[in-house]
Amino acid sequence: MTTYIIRRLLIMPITLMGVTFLIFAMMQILGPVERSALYVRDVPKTENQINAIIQRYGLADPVHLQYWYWLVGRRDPQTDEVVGGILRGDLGFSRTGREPVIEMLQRRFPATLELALWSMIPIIVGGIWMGIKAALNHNKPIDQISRIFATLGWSIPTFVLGLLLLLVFYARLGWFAPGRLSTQFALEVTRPGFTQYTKMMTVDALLNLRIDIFLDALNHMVMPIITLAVIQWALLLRVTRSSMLEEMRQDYVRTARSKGLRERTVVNRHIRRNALIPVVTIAGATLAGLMNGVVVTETIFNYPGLGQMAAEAAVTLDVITMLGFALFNGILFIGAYLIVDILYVVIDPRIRLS
Amino acid sequence: MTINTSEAVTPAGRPAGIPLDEGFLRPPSRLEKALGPEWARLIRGIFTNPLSVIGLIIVTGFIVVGLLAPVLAPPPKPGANPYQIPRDGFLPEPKPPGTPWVKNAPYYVPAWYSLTGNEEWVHLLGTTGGQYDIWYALIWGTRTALLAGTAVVVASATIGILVGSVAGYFGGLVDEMLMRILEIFVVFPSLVAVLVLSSILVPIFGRSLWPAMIALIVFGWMGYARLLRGDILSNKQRDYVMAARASGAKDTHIILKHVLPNAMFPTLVFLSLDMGSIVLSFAALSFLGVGVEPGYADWGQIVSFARNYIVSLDTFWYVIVFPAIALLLYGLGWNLLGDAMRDILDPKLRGKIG
Amino acid sequence: MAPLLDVRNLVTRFYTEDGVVYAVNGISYTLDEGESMAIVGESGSGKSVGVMSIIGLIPSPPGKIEAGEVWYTGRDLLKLNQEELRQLRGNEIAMIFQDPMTSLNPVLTVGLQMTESLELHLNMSNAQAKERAVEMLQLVGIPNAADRLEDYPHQFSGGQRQRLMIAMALSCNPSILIADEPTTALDVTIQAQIIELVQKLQKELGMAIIWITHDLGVVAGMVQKLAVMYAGFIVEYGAVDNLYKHTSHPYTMGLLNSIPKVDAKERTRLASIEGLPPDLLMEPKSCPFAPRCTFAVEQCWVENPPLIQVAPAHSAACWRWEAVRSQTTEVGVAA
Amino acid sequence: MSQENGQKNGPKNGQKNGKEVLVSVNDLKLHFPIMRGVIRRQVGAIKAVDGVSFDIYKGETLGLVGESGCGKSTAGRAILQLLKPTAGEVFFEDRDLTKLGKGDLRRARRHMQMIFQDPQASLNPRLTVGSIISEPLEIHNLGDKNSRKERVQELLRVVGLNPYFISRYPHEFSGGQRQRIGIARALATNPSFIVADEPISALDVSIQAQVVNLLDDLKAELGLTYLFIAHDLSMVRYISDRVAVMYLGKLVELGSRDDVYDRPYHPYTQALLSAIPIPDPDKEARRERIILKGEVPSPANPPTGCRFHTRCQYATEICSQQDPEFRNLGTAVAPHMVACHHAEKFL
Repeated sequence: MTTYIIRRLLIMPITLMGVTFLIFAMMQILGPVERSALYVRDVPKTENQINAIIQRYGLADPVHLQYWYWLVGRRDPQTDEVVGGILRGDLGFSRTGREPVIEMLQRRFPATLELALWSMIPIIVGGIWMGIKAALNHNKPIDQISRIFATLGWSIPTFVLGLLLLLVFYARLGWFAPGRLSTQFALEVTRPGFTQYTKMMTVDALLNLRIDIFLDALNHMVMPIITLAVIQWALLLRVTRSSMLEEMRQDYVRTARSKGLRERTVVNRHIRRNALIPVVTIAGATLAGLMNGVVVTETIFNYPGLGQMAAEAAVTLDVITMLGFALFNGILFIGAYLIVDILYVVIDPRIRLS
Repeated sequence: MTINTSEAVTPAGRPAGIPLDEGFLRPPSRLEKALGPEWARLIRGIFTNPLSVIGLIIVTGFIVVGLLAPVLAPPPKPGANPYQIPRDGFLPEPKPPGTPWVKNAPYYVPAWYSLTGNEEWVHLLGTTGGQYDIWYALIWGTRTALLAGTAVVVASATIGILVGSVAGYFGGLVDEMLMRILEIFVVFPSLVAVLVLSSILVPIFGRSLWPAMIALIVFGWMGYARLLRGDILSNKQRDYVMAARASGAKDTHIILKHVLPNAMFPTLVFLSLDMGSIVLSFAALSFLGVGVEPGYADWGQIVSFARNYIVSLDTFWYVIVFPAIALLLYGLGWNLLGDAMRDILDPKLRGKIG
Repeated sequence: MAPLLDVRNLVTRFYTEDGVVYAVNGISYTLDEGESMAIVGESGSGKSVGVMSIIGLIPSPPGKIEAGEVWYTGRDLLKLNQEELRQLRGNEIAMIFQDPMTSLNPVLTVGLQMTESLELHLNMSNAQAKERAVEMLQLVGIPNAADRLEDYPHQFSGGQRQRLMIAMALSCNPSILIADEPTTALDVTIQAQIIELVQKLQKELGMAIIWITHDLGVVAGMVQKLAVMYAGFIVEYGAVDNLYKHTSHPYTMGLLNSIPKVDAKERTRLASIEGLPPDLLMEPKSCPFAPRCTFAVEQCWVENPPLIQVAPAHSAACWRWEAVRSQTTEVGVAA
Repeated sequence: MSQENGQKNGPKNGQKNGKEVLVSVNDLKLHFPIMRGVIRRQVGAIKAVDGVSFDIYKGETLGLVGESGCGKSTAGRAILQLLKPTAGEVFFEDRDLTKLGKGDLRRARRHMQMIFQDPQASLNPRLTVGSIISEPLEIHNLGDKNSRKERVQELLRVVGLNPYFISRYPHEFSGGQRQRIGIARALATNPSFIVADEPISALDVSIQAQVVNLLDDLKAELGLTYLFIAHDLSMVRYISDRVAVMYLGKLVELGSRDDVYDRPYHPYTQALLSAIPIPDPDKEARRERIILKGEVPSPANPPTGCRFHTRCQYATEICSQQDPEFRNLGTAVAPHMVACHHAEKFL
């Protein structure tokens, strides 16, 4: 197992490098003139300005040099200052956010993380619970209902679901609202009396002992959470169910029954435990699915996270923000997949001990 | 050369003339004779399972609608670009279903139209803001979905099958390298990657179907490659491949006759599921605003109009509900079909792909 | 004295999409305390289903026990509810299975799998159960037993896994052990080890054994009684000596003849049973073996023979048992 | 090479002991590399076949027996070059198969065929019985479409199946019938040598005899030569002319059927024979079983010296130190080879 983990850890930098290649390659689709616009606050107007930027950042140099500059930065021979370089944290300037991309990512990530974390509750609890129930009642009504839910949930586009929720719960019933906080609290949380420890509103509200803000933040998140969760919930339900059905057929279940174990013990100790091991493998896919959903969901519900930023940047063709977002995702998911892979190896004794 | 294996014993009382080892072989059905056992099983399965019949009806329905688009929604002038949705004025406010059509109505009233109870063209499903006719957009959007979806699926399947076959067949270093490259592509959540790439491609191709299509292909082949590679690897180990080699078969013969045909059905399942999900991603991109120019007949774009009326969605429900039904049905149709095929072909595959 | 287990006219069917599978069609046998018997048959003969039905282990649906009585210590097992049957299983009637790899839970430690039935049936504390588990592991010949409780099944070899299964099954001192082809998946030399182990343990612990197998050879020396099954029927039933020496059913005879004699001096052609076993989806009306039988006469195609007593403690389901018996006794199948 | 067979240095095939040698295997080795560690370095090898030498005479059946994992199936595949041998020579007629080019080897395959253990897995479910059986004919461009069809029908008849089944698919048949289809495929190109890799172990007892009889009949009728690989010792005795016993990648005993079965010299052979179940309660009760200790050690790390010494009741010091020579204790005409330091004990 340790060699597997070491191998996996050694592959990680290779993949990481590949990701930077890929992003750099996407950037190269644009010509030097277009790329020159990516690095600075104001869109350069005159040819002189453009040429100055191309020179300063070496945008007309050979590709491998450009990659190197993009990676570690380039010393400007005239001013002798280092410019660019993603390793230095210089991901460029976001026109959408009117701030450096890296700062924008930092500022908006907590909101998205908060949304994703809350969504995990219905996904995991609902998906696994329904999957197990469905499998244990194979071909009975609850199984049929689960299957219908899984198929429908898997087929409905996120943005359609989001808009339908808005139609019903906001426009018609007025129960939940889009955005992140009501106006009355939006200001309050920026005032000195309220400390933003984590920048995650629900967590900060609790840490500041403000139940009213907590409930308000949660209220704003109900619709996005449902929108985000349904698809992944359906996926997890499907995987859990089939994994359970698979394990229920195994010989060792017959052995457990032949020992006279209570049905509850057979299910809990023998079937469920084994069935949930493969479920871990889709944790990565679930996270990726959440990130996909976040882009659309945040846009619909006007929720100020990374996804909304990406969608805005995409519409305004703010390429540098998009590339920054891509890089952020690349790094995030290399890490996430690594953890999932290692976790899988660790929880399965067949692999752990061989 | 004759060898009597039936010995001299003929049990008394049994009707004479039946060769001993005929056993209880059932005669094959006509379907089976014509198509072989797997296709026969697949087709019989699809037509006997109520869910897949529903899926089949939905998908066929969309194909019929796509084919009949010129009759269902004729363009305003003969010879006009049918993919341009006709506008009945420029008012920002949507109009409800049944509103009379004033400007740019289809140039003739087809025979079927009397079924709707109208003599002249009305906005059957209402208009969006900017007075784009929803009925027209959905009918021609079906064509867009089918054409763009098929093109993307065919292209990414071709790339994936090629990469997967090469990796699976050659194995070793080639396999290792291709898989490392593949891993780089799968690191990004699919919609995120597609969004980034298409926003970079828009300046080059302009607003059209191309940026989204290319991006969906570039980040859409990996599933096929993985599937095919795995299938080839497992098929290579099968005894019947060993048997063919023992008979002196060439590698090309083995691949073409034994390995690829057996990998075909899982690919088919994946293809069906992909047909649905590609169009949903495509619509999501349009919805976010990275896609075709305004007015192009495309489902996602119609839905994106709804974003302007979030507060009054209950009044303008038709802006979201009708496109939502189209999108949901389309995804559902392909998913039901794909799921049914998966269950028929290999019950063990349940929940493993897609 | 009443037998320990008395199975009467057991009928089990499976209601599948393809139709009704006539798996077990009215079988009867008895098992005395401490006795060992074997049920022999090919795949699909109903030998496993017949035994699984007794202790409520057939999957239902699609399986259904249609008729019969199974008397065990004054109770009809078929009338017990699942809970009562459950308390019996593993405690009084234990099982071991064919494939020790798949029959052990791969993600639970051997210790846990050993102790769970002890804690349940014998109300032992965890410490007591562990102690007993180590004892049992030593008994079946697992070296360093105490250190191995924390190991997982895949860390044991094939033969050791079957020993684990045996230890697990015998830990609650059952009065009946059902062994469902426990040696089929093992190599010849390991098979010999396991058979010896079971025989030794039977002597020490005194339980009765039902040995399910497809191999007439394996059980010849180790059981007292034999039931040969074909297509869901017991076609021949009786004490081992009698059955091997005065075989009275053509199927049993065919089986015996199709095994080459290890000690045969000259090479005679193997006598094989031509044809195939019947389709279990068809309701058996005539003798199920008639289509493959060299002795079959008109009657065999009309009427399915019941088990007919051919000698004390020996019966066969064949209209022409006398012909069969005379032939085997004369020629001497096994002599 | 301690297992070097003394008889094997001159001209490879041809007459030997008055019999014509069809296949000659010389110090055949097949090692599967074990890749471990971070960069998948080869850290060892599973010595599945580790220096095996024997001849197969024309028209005979050589039985190859051993427990699972002893390398008998691997040896069969290595002889047919379906797995690339690590070392050694395999002469078929007069050519060394291990040195043939790809094309020559493919052409040579016409004359040597294989029957597989699992008839379900060895028949492509997507092809009809007809195309399965005619595949070797197509590969070697034998005959035209019509004559191939006739040939397939003839082959079906030969293996006892109705030629009418030519357009059916494998899944419609029972296990025994499928094995007959596999046999028909192996016979299609009129081979002279067939490796039968446990052809009956997946079948029910009553069907096994059918298949064995068929193989036996075909041998007589078509003048075939078999390498019959099996773990069922009683069937091997029945079908074989000579028997080779394998343990952990090496041959431990090789001789005529009666020699090996009636006068086994190797303790492992003795143990194997004593474990054969006898369907006779009297004999079963009377005979003495040799119960071997422990299980077969891993072929990745075989014991030193004689590989059997860890389980052998006669083992002495020399056994753990020196690999015994594979020597002839029979006559020059009827060799009875054994690899045991103490074999004289059993003479």
